[in-house]
Formats: sequence, C-alpha cells, structure tokens
Amino acid sequence: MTQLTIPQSPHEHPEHLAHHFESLQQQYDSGKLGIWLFLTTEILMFSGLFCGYAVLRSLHPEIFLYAHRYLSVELGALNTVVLIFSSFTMAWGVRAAQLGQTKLLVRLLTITLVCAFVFLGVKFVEYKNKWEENLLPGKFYHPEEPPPGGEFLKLRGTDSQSVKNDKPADVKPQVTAGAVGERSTIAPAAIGPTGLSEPWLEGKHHGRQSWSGPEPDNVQLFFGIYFAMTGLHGVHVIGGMIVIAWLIGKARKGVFGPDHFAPVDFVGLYWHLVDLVWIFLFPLLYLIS
Amino acid sequence: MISSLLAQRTFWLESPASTSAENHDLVFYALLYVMAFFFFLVVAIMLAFVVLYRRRKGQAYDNAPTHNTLLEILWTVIPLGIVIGFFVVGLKYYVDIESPPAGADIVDVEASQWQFNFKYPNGADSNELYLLVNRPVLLKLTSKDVTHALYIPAFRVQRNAVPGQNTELWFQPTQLTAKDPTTGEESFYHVFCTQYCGNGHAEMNTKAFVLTKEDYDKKLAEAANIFVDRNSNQPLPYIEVGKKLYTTMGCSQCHSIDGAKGTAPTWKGLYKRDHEFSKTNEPGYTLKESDDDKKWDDYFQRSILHPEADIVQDFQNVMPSQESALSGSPYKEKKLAAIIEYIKSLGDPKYYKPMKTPDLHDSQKPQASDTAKPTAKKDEGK
Amino acid sequence: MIAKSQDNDNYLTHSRGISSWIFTLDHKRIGVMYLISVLVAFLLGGLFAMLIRVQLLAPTGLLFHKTEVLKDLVVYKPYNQIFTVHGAVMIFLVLIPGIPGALGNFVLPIMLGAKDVAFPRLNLWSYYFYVCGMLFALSSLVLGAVDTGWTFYTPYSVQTSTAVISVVFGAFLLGFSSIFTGLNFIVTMHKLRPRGMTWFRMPLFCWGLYATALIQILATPVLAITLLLLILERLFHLGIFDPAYGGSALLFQHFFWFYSHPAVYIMILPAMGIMSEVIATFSRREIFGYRFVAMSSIAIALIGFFVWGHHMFPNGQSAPANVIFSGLTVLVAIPSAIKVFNWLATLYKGSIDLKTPMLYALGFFFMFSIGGLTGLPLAILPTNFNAHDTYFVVAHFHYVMFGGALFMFIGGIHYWWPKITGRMYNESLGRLCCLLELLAFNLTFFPQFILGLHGMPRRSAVYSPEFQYLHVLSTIGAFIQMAAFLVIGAYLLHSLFRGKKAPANPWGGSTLEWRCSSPPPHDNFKETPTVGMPYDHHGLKWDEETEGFERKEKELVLHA
Amino acid sequence: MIQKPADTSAKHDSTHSALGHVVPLWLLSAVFGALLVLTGATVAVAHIDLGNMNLYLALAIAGAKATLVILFFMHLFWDRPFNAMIFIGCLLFVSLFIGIALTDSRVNDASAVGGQGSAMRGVHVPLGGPK
Repeated sequence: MTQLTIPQSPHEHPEHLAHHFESLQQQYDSGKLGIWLFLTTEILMFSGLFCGYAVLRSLHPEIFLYAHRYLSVELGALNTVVLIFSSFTMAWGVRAAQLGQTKLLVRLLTITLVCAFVFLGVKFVEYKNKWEENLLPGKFYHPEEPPPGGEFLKLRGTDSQSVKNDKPADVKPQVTAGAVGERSTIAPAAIGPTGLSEPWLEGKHHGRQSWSGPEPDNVQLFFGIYFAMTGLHGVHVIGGMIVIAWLIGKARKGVFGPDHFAPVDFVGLYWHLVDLVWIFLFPLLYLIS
Repeated sequence: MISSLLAQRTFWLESPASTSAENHDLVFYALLYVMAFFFFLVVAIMLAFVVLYRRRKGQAYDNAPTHNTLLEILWTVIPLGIVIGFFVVGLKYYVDIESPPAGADIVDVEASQWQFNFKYPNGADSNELYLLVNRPVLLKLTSKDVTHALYIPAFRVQRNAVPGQNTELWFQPTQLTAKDPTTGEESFYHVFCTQYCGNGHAEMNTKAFVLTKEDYDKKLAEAANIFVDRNSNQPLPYIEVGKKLYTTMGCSQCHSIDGAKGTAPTWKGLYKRDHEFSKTNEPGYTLKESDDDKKWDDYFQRSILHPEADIVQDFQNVMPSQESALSGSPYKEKKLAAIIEYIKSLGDPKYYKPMKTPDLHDSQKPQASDTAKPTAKKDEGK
Repeated sequence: MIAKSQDNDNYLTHSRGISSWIFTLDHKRIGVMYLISVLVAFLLGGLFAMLIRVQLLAPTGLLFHKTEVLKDLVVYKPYNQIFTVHGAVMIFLVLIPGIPGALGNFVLPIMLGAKDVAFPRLNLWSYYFYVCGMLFALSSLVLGAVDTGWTFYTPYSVQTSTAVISVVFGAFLLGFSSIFTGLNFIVTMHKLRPRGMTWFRMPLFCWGLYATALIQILATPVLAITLLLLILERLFHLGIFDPAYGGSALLFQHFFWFYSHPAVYIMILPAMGIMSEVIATFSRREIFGYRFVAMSSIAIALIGFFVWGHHMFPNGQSAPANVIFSGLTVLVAIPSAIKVFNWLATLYKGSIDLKTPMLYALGFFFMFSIGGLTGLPLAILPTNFNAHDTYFVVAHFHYVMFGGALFMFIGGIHYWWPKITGRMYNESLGRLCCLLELLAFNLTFFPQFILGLHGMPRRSAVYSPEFQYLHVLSTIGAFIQMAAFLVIGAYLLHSLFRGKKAPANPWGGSTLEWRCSSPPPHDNFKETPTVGMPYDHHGLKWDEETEGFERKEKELVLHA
Repeated sequence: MIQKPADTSAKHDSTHSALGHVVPLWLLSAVFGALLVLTGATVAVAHIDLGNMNLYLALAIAGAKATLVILFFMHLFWDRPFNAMIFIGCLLFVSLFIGIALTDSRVNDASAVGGQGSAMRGVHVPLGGPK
C-alpha cells in the first residue's frame, strides 16, 4: 500500500488518507465516531453544571424567582436567535463542503463566524451590566438596586430572621480568616433551606410562582451558577470560533470537497452542540416563571 | 445469644458495648465466615491446580473444556444469592439504625475544628460524652466549620457532622465504663473524628463514659456547675475554674500558659502588658499597662466573645467566638469571670489581686437554661 | 517468518534523534514514554508512602509531633500534606494512566493487528496533557503542598491555605489525558480491527481496555467540571459546594464520587485484562468462558456507575439513597466473582509454567480475593457504619488497587518487557522479588484491617498507643516492599544493557503481538496478519535456536 | 488542489457525497424556521403563569428544539446507529447523575425543614416503620 510511505499528516496527502487507515470511508467513520464520543464528554461536562442548577433551584426556588429578573430576556432571546442562525449556516456549510461548492462554503463559514462575534458582543454587554451593578458570584455580590419588575419590600437586614446574617459581605472577612489561619469561623447554616421567610412559604402554599417578598438569602448563588454556566459556554463559543476561522483558511485554499469534508462536518457537529447547550441555558436562566 | 458468644473474641472487634454493636457483630461475623470460606476456596483450588498441572517436559497441548454454561450459571447465581441475602439482613438492621426510639434522650453535638461539644437536656455542656447505661440516646450533629464525623468504635456507630446540614445518630449503651478500683482510673470508650478536617484532625477525639443513673446525674451536675469541688463539695476559687475551662473550652489549643509560641498570644504575662493591635473596631483604641482594671476586663471579655474585634499585632483573626460555647451554660457570666481571673493570675504578680471565692448557694441553682439552637447562635456569633 | 525478516528495523531504531521521540506519533513510542513517566511518579508516590509509615511508627508521631516549644496543631500539617500527595500521585498519576497509557498504548493496536491507534496525534496530545498535569500537580509541592486528602472535600478544600488550585488544575488536565486515551481506544477497537478480528476474537486485554475506555469517556468529564467548580469556588466563592454561601457540602461529594468510584474500575479493569492474558499464556489454555469474562468487564463498567453513593453512607446521604446504593453495590461483586472463577477454571488441566508474570497473576488471585471480599462489609450498611473512614477502608482499597491493579501492572510490564525492549530480564530475580512483594504486601496491609475494625481513623498523624504494634508491623512490611521494588527496577534496567536478546515469542503467547518481532517493527505488521482464535495454542513449539516459541501459519484455528 | 463546484456536483447528485449523506437545503431551512418558531413559543409561554408547569413546558420545548438540531443539523437521522446509541446512552448517564443527586438533596432538605434535623427523618416508615 502506498500509504505506508507517506508523511503522517492527513492534510499534506492528496488523498487525505492517513497511513494507518485502509480507506477514506474507514477514516471518515473513525473521525465521526471520535467526534461523537467527544461530544458525549462535552455533554457530561455540562451536565455537572445542570446538576448543580437543578439541585440549587429545587432547594432555593425563591433565589431563582427573585434573581432571574436581573437578567434581560430580550438580550437572551436575541442571542438564541443568533446562535440558531449560525447553526443553520454551519449545517448549510457542511452541505456546501460535501458538494465542493468552495465559494459558498467560505461565505457560510464567514457568516457563522460573524454570528459568533455578535453572540459574544451581546454577552459582553450583559456581563458588563452585571459587573457595574455588582451582580457577581459569592462575596462580590452586593447590588444597590432590587431587580426590576414586581414591587419588592426593601427589608434587607431589618428582620433578624433573614438576609444579613450570612450575607457574603459579612461572611467574607471570616472566610478569608479561615483561609489564612487553619480555623474557620463560619456561622452554622440555618436549619432547612436558608432564608425561607414568610412571604415565600405562603407563596409556596398557593403554588405561586413569582417572588414578592424581601430579598431572600444567598441570592449570590444564582449569579454563581449563571456565570459558571454562561462562562463555560462562552469559552466553548470562543473555541468554536478559532476552529471555524481555521476552517475558513483551509476552505479558501479549496481543500474541501466530496471526499474530504470531514473537518467541516466535525467542526459543524461541535458548533451545533454549543448551540444545543444554549438552547437549554436560555429558558433555565432567563425565563423563570 | 449467638452474637454474645461471638463477641467473646476480641481479635477482630473489641467487645460490643451497645445494642447496635451487637447487631453489627452478628452481621459482621457472619460475613467474616463467608468471606473466609470463599477466600480459602479460591486459594486452595488455585494451589491445587498449580501443583497438579505444572508444566512438564514435552507435554502435549491438552484439549480441556473451554466453557461450561452450567458452571457459569452456578457461580453467578450462588454468589448473587449470598450477597443479596446479606443486603437484606443489612437492611433489617439499617432500618433499626435509622429509627430512633421515641423516648430517647437528646444530646446536641456541635463539632468544630477540633473538638466536640456535647449539650445535654439540662443545659450542661462538656467536651466528653456522658451516657446513661441501657438508655437510648439520640445525638443531633451539626458542624460549625468543615465536615467532621463522630465515630464510637465500641458502639459501632458513625455519622458525619456536615455544615449546613443536620444529621443524627442513636444508640443504646449496654456496658458501663467502670472505675478501676486500684488506680481510680476511669475506663472510657474512644470517640473519634473520622472525617479529615484539617491540622488537628488526628487529635480530634474524646472519651465517652457510660454511667449509672446517679453517676450520670452527678456528672451532668458537675458539667453544669464547674464552680464546686466534686469531692469536698466546697466552692472552687475562680482561678481554679478558669484553669479547668482553659482546657475544656479548648483555649489550650492556641494559647500557651508558659510563654510558648502558638497560634495565638500566650497568656503568660498577658495581663497589663502593653498591646499592639493590627486591627481594632474603634480606631485609635489602645491598651497600655497604665490602663485601669475596668478597661482590661472589658478587653478580655470582648476578646472572648468577639475575638474578631481587636487583633493583636503579628496574629491572625482565627479565634472562633466563644459566645455559643458559653451560651449553652447557665453560668455564662461566671465562666467568663473565671477565665479572666485565670488570665490575670498568669500576669505580672504585682497587678493580680485574687477575686473572692463565690459563696456556695448561688452557684448551685442554675438559672433557666437556654439550649441554644444553631440558628440562634448564628446571630450571636456576630 | 515475519519475526526474523525484520530484526534490523524496529520501532526503536526506525528513526533517531530526540525529536523523533518528542514528536513521535507511533503508539509504541508514546507507550514507552508513558511507561517511563508513570514509573517515575510511582517511585515518588512510594517515597511519600514511606514517610507516612515512618511517622506512624510512634503513637505521638515519629517525624511530626508536638514539642515543648511548639504545641500548635500545625505540627501535623506536613503529615496531612504527605498522605494527600501520596494519594493524589498514586491515583491520578500512576493507577489511572498506568496500564491504559503505558501498556495499553503499546500493546492494543498490535493485539488487534492494526498499524496504530485511530488518532495518533490525539494520542500524543494525551501524553503531553499527562505531562502538564503531572507538572501542575507536583508544582504544589513547592507552592505549599495540598492538605485536603485526595478527595478535596468542601468546605475544607475551600478554606485551607495550601495550594489546592495547582493540584486540582493538574488533575483537571490529567482527566483530559485520560479522556483522549479512552476515546482513542474505543474508536480503534471499533474501526481498526482487520478482517477476521471479530469482537469475540479480541484478546481479553482489549475487552478490559474497552470497558475502561467507556468509563473514561462517561465519568471523567464530570470530574473535570467538579474540579473546575472547585477552583472557581476557591477564587470567587460561587457557593455551590460551600454551605457558608448557601451551597451543599454533600453535593460536592456526589459530584466527586460520580467520577471517582467508576475511576477505581478504570484502575482495576485493565489489570483484569492483563490477568486474562497472563493466565492463558502460562497455562497454555484458552480462557475458560471467554464470553463471560469479556462481558463481565462491560458489566463491571456499567454497574460501577450506579454505586458511587457507598462512599457516603454515614456522610449525611439520605436513607433511600443509602439503601439503593447498598443494594447496587453488592451486585458489583458478581462480575468480579465470575472472572475469578473463570480464571481458576482456566488453570484446570493447563500446563502451568511459573514464570514471573504468572507468579504475579497467582498473587492477584490471592490479594484480589481479599480485597474484593472485604468490599462486602463496606457495601452492607450496618457494617459500613463501623468500618467507614477507618483503616479497614485503607486496607481494603490497597488490597484492590495496590495488590490488584498495581501488581498486575508490574506483572504486565514483566510479561511484555521482552516485546517492548527486546531484552530478557533475570528470571530467578524476578520470581524472588515477586514472592517477596507478596509477603511484604500482606505484612503491610493485613494489620490495617484489624486496626480499622478496632477504630483507628484514617488520615491521623497520631493515634492511641494500643494500636502501635500493628502500625509497626505495617511499617516493616512497607520497607521490605520498597526494597523489593528497587531490586525489580535494578534488574529491569540491567536487562536493557546486559539482558539477552528476546525472541519474538518468549512465553508461547498466542495473541497477535507475539507474532511480530521483539521489538516490533515501526508499522507492526507489513501485511495484515491472519487472525485466528485469540487463545489458541495449537502448534506453538519451543524452538531451541531462537529460544522462543514458533508455529506454522496453517496450524492456526481460524474458526471455532 | 481546487475542486470546481461544477464537476463535483456533476459527480455527486445533491443527496449523496462519497462518504456522508447530504441534507437537502429545503430541509435545513425548514428546521431553521421551526427552531425560530419554538424560540418564540418558549418566550411567550414564560409570560403565562402555569405554576410548576412553566418549567416543564420550557424544558419540553427546549427538548424539541434540541431533537431537531440533533436529527437534521447533526445528521444523526442518517448517521450510523451506533453514534445514535452513544448519544442516547450519554443522556441516560446524565439523567442518572442529575436524578440521584437531586433526589438525595431533596430528601435531606425535606427532612431538614421544621428542624427535625435528621437527614433520614420521615423516610424510615417506608423501610419498615419506627420501632
């Protein structure tokens, strides 16, 4: 077999066939199986975050009902549409590659890349707002304003039952102390889901889904999970952009055609997964109740 | 009855000292025999084959059977039956483990780095566990900082104390811990922390005493009232009480009394020594030798209840507030006074004027004891 | 035949120069690089183990104890760091990558009759992820060794001042290395099997690696996200795992064990694969009940996912979960039992040759039986509440992980050493050290069962005096083991230079790797070999002049 | 080397390339349209208060969108069945993971409310009742 003598890299070889494969079909199927396994690992990785989300939300629904109002549904929806469109162009790009329509392929990939930029732009705007309003995870969470929509009694700290006591702002010095020395002085957490104050309990009894009480405890949890989920997703978007840019470079050289479109196909699969994740993030984070 | 027979031997396990321990040993020894049987079976067969079928010169390739479905089924089904059997037996006793009897005494256990604090119904609290023989007790565990575990081998019980969560554990001690007639040494059961919890994990252990009704009441009374000498029934001078508290409240873990450097300032010569603070709540707060006793008393009290208020130069803000440790006791104020008295006694003699020993009667009737729930403590902690 | 025709060109001499190794895409060279790194890590972990044992010679701690001047509990910190690093190194750097990364990479494609793994470049990446992970993990030794225990339980891991992040990030990278290897193996076994190599003609080592790869793919990503969240927890206090911020400490344990329990099967399954190979070769028998052994690997891998909760019985896990997990855990015992019995049956009427690898295999019977059986008291709820987090657990998993997985790793190294290096090691020294290991191992770890049952908590720098004599026994055993391992290292190294040339098939192995020369040529097989039944020893004759086993192609049984 | 669109599309009709299935453009567009509609739907539904149903409905819609993407954008509809198996298997493991972690935390939490304090309270009845 001639393949035995060729250099290792599939891309320098006219037939794009690596030496250890028998046929293009075998090579393509291997790649396809490989990329699906890789997507599996991606899904399981995100599942950790979804698990954290599910547990926290089921234990502290009031936090999510209260805090999701800080997020802008409009921006979220916009990003959803942008990603879906980019997915569409990507899928079309694969078709173009399969049919060897090089120019079209380059155009479609470019559109996809632009969409990705738009997505990140919108995300940047969202993050910037959160940053300015100190809507940040853990000890960095101390907003001045209650979230828009629904009138909130501003009872923060006034009743001993709720809020202030283990508000991060207060815990912070103790925790850092614990980190410096070896002894920690974290106050024991309250029995039961922290800060289930009266309005919520009533609300629960009437199956009410909106939160109109004072700010519940541990709202920073929501932003912890929000930044973790969108952040990890954002990283994947950036990763995707890099490989798409690489694809565009290759496509311009016209290396992709009916018997060599695997890279486009596989990157496409990855990009669709990124889209999938967002399809779930959007309702879970932005559209609560 | 079988369990008591098996329990005679203490090679594998020390003799059971609670009802749950007897249940445990029953299951364990049964398991042990089964395990031993299968282990020796496997090893014996192996050795037999190795000897019988060792390679000989010029031996021809032997076509022995390479599969036998019946055998496969057998050695699948038989072990399966055995393990499921054990699971069911285990389940039976597990239900028991998880079902505290209605009338059990309730003892609150608060684990922290690195000690256990046991709070009894009468408001007394101690770092050693006092138990009533043949009486079920329900321990309710909470943790102040990281995850700990309470493990008493003699009772075969273990449960984690998880911060932010409440766990519980019940058992019924059956064996008294006697006092050795010759030495007067009291025997005890080990209580260990099995969940790694930091530097002091290895030393986070204490003693459990199983007592008769009267001894138990006596211990609890003592635990509640540490101001009376247990033998002479005479009031103890505060300095003695303070010395006792120094160890029981765990001050000794960080504060030395011989000037040795620890995590926290030594108490030797602490009183009326000029202080440098790296951080104080009220700016410009100073503490000098010249300051009057009042100011010093306030400082000591604050440092015990709100250690984070003023931090002495070169030391970290790592001391937990003793508020919750004291609040369980009806003698909070007196305990404070006693500790402060003890600290003063370690200072420069020329400033130390011993306090008058309190008279007996007011120290014997405890005030209404408040058994503080963890939630309440959260607020006092500030 | 093939073996002789190509003695001049093999994968070691195929190309020269350091860069021909650093950038190699040859699965054999990557395997060798893995082997070296893993052995270095093993030595390191062993040294830490020695320190642990020395400390525990005295009830008050021989190395780290309170003194007149320093009464602060911080004196125990170095000990806590040592056992943590020991655990982390042994698990993440030795046991998990050991057999798949080193032996699997080298042997798997040859066993299948393939030229390489499916993605050689990914394979190289996997190795360099391993190296980076290793560097990060070990960098913590300088930055302030982590003292959380290898389980990184929150909230302590969030509070401690030691360098948690570097180790955790190291483990994160190692996770990816492991994922890439698993992904590569699965695709290789699905797509690169030559004609004739049907699923049920794959050697059982491949089945072991396949099951392992499944776990690596399905479990490791969860570890990745767990560790990522832990890092964020330390940096920003996300709060998900930290009660102080409203999170749940128990949730972290769920996350952690969802990976880390299946991970123990990542460690043991390939070892069981090697077991099958060695038993078959040295008793010249087809593996008894091949399909059952193969399927039990898959069964272990799958059931292994449903049992993680047994690490959390007393940890505050809810009663229903406890019951479910206990029930599922006892089931895992079954496939392992099936394997053991089938291996036993394989010895029956065999022609058993007690070469070094075979001794390791027999040792595996002994120690894996103990390790496996003592898993039962830990799976049954009431007994678990006594043994949990005591030395009983320590002894149990050392019997499985060290006595089981690591011994077969060493056994496997001996088994394939002639193939990898083309040299024979000193047989009698090999046997001697194996027996020594066996005795010393039991001297080290059996006393720990008794320690545990009498209540000795794990991870303690000091202990009450009545435990001392058992600890002393344990330490003595540990030192003998260390010595034996050093001797093993010595004679293996010696064989590289002085050892006599290895024939293609020194043991009479029947799987494909024994049909290409030792060391194998660059492309493994010039023309794809004809594949017969995996464990068919017909016609394998000892050939005096090559001092190896030979057989004529026509004697292959091509269909059973 | 450059491949001219002309000759390649001559070599391959628009539904089959050498190696993989080629999805017709109309189908891609249809899927894209459907996804947009569903996105609109999920936003709309969010504003009606259906109690707990909101969450499940939102998830159902997301699931539907995901299915479309997977089947057609990701070619799984025409792909080898084993790849589909992998994907489904992966989802099973995800549900196992989330399912158990969630149930366990919920039981613990339910027992914690009301200060019963035990992680096990209220569950030994199904196990055979308190003695």
